[in-house]
Amino acid sequence: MAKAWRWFHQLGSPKFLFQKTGQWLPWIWAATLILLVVGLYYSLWASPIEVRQGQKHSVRIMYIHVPSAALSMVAYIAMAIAAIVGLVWKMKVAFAVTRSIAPVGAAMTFLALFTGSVWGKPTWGTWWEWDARMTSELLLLFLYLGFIALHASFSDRSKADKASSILAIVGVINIPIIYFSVKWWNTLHQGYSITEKGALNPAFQTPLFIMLAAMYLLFIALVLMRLRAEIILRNQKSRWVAEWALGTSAKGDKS
Amino acid sequence: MSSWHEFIFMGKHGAYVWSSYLVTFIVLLGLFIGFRIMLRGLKKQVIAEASLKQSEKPKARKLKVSKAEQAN
Amino acid sequence: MIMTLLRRELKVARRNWIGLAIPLLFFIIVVSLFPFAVSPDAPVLQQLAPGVIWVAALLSMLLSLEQFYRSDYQDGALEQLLLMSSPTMVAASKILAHWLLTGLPLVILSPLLGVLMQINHGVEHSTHTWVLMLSLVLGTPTLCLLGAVGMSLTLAASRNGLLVSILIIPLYVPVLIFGASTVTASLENMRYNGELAILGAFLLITLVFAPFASGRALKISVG
Amino acid sequence: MSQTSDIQFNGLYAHELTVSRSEQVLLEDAELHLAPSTITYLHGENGAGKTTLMRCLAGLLPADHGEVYWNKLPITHPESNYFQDLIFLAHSLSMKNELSIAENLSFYASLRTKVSLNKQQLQQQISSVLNELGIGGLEDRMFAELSAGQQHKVALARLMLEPAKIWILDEPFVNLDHKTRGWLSEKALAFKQQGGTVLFTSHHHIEELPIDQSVGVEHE
Repeated sequence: MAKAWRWFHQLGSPKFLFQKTGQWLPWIWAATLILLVVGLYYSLWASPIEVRQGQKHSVRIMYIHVPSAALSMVAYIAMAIAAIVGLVWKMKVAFAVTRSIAPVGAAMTFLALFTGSVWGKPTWGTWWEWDARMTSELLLLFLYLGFIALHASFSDRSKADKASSILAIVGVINIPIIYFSVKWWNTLHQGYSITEKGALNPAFQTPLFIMLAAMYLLFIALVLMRLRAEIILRNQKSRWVAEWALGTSAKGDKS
Repeated sequence: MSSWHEFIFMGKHGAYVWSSYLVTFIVLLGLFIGFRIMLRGLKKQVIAEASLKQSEKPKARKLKVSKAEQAN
Repeated sequence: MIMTLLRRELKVARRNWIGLAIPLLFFIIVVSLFPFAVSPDAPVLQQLAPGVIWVAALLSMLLSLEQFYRSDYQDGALEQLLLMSSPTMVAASKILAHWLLTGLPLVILSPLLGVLMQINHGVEHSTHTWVLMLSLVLGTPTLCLLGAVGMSLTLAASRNGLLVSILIIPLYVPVLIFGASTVTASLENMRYNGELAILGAFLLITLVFAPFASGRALKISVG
Repeated sequence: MSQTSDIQFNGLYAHELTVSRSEQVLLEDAELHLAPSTITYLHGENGAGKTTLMRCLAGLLPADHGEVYWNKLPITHPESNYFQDLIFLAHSLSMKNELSIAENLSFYASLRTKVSLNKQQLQQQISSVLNELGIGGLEDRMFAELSAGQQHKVALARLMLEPAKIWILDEPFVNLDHKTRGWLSEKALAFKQQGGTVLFTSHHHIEELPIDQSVGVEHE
């Protein structure tokens, strides 16, 4: 327990976090690439096609649609948790984390929408359907963009951090409400949902799980990259940053 | 999957499948490159500022308190 | 304490009555555009009415937010308030004043818009107007509460005019859905108690966290 | 964090205060003690962070590090009476254009829990303070209708209407006529006699007001 606390405190130190993430990143990237290669092999080549609903090969879009949709939600929750840590424990690094998750989360949300739309066209014959999940995803994208816009509108970074953290927390309280409302509204007006999935054929499960793992890792890797840049941005005047910059440029760029 | 032909055209759905994968790839690669450029740029900036003369760096200020009996 | 704050808000707002009248005028004018754009046919308008009236109400609430927060921030009164009373209180008094001076007038004006949008078309003794008012009574406070959070967050931001709308509109969607569908249900002679209950639940949930969050945000903006 | 019992000083005491504004550290590890019955003059070049320091001492701006104590208790402590004891006059006058002078002043007075005056007494006191300041009879004018000088005087009138133990005044003497400067100095001295603490900033040395302590915000 005491060890866990010390770990938590050390993570609060930008220098420690920067060094540690620098050590972790190559491993995370390696694991990501391996999983991606395997996952793509399965999802694009080795997995069967869905004949039942006339989807045929377009079912392969699922292997990126589902992970990005899952990540878009998880990322927002993670952002809100970091925001709470930042506001309650006054941990500045947590704000850097929220700011780092936002663009990657927004990208995932965009990808979920894009792939959902492209998947919808061959399967249901339309690019856009006001279906519950798609609509929630669209609103989630607005929440992300609002967060980024709010953060960018302050000249004082600490104000930007605190204000956008409050927004993230209010947003996360509202996400279930939004989802529930949209779903209710959807059943009222259309009564069907294009992304509602039944029991998943086991043949689809393996590639999906591998792609889920790969995308999670990819997400973490990207967030850590952004976080490292954010830490340097926020600590430009610290001596260790200057030492790092001069040190690594002397050794040749390996970071 | 039985043939390269099928792999590429995906039975008429090739455009949809491949565009999804391609856009995902481009977006994620864009983030990767963007973040990398950001870190590189910051590093350059830090190096440039580190080579500035020490005195030109903005310094924090101190409070100097003096009892003022001579006042007025 | 809250009465003192509220009395001051109301007094300031009363002397600024034109600023309050403009969002209301906007509310009426926007709604009256629809017959021109779509069709003056009563059945068509009747079908559109719940959505149009609710969207217009939502937009006019957004428009009126600015004047309840901006001037206090700019002339330094806000920081004096925050020094002497709790941030949650300050936020609560502003939210209450905002609702009394914008939400309540909207509710009172809504029957007029119901008439313009032919909400009672084809019914002799209709309760549609009452349902519309009831849905606005339960829904507009939630809009005020969420708007207060957004407005407090953007006070110190450099681009603020439209920023609030971007932050807040996604959060307004649930209220819009249930507000408009309450009226639609009534128009279709269906039960609308469930929708009203959910609007009430939204109000309670936001009532719990919005004044606190808005107070915190005000404090951050001033700091 | 530091225990409250560590602090032995009465009055306002800032301990290891680090304040920054927009990423720039303006003050580092500052120690400052404003004892009861003292007048302190805060000076420093433009942009040195005088206002920031004052806002931090007034509890509006959170410090990066360190703590501000009022009578041995941190100012944010639930039992601290700091915000009832403090009048902070900022650069902005904090008065509403839409309210009359009397309404503005009595609103702020009514936020003080310690005011024991009833409404009528308060109105009388407002009239007499405004008289002293040479703007008597304007009580019911809207604040917006006054000239800049008159508006400034209204803001200063708060000092006489709200019970306090510490005044933090940001540039109170700027744009004041000779007579009002004298009035303010006199009132500040009287406040000091009663055990009050005063902190003020000014561009120039104020001859009328003898100070006990001067604090400069300077480079190391």
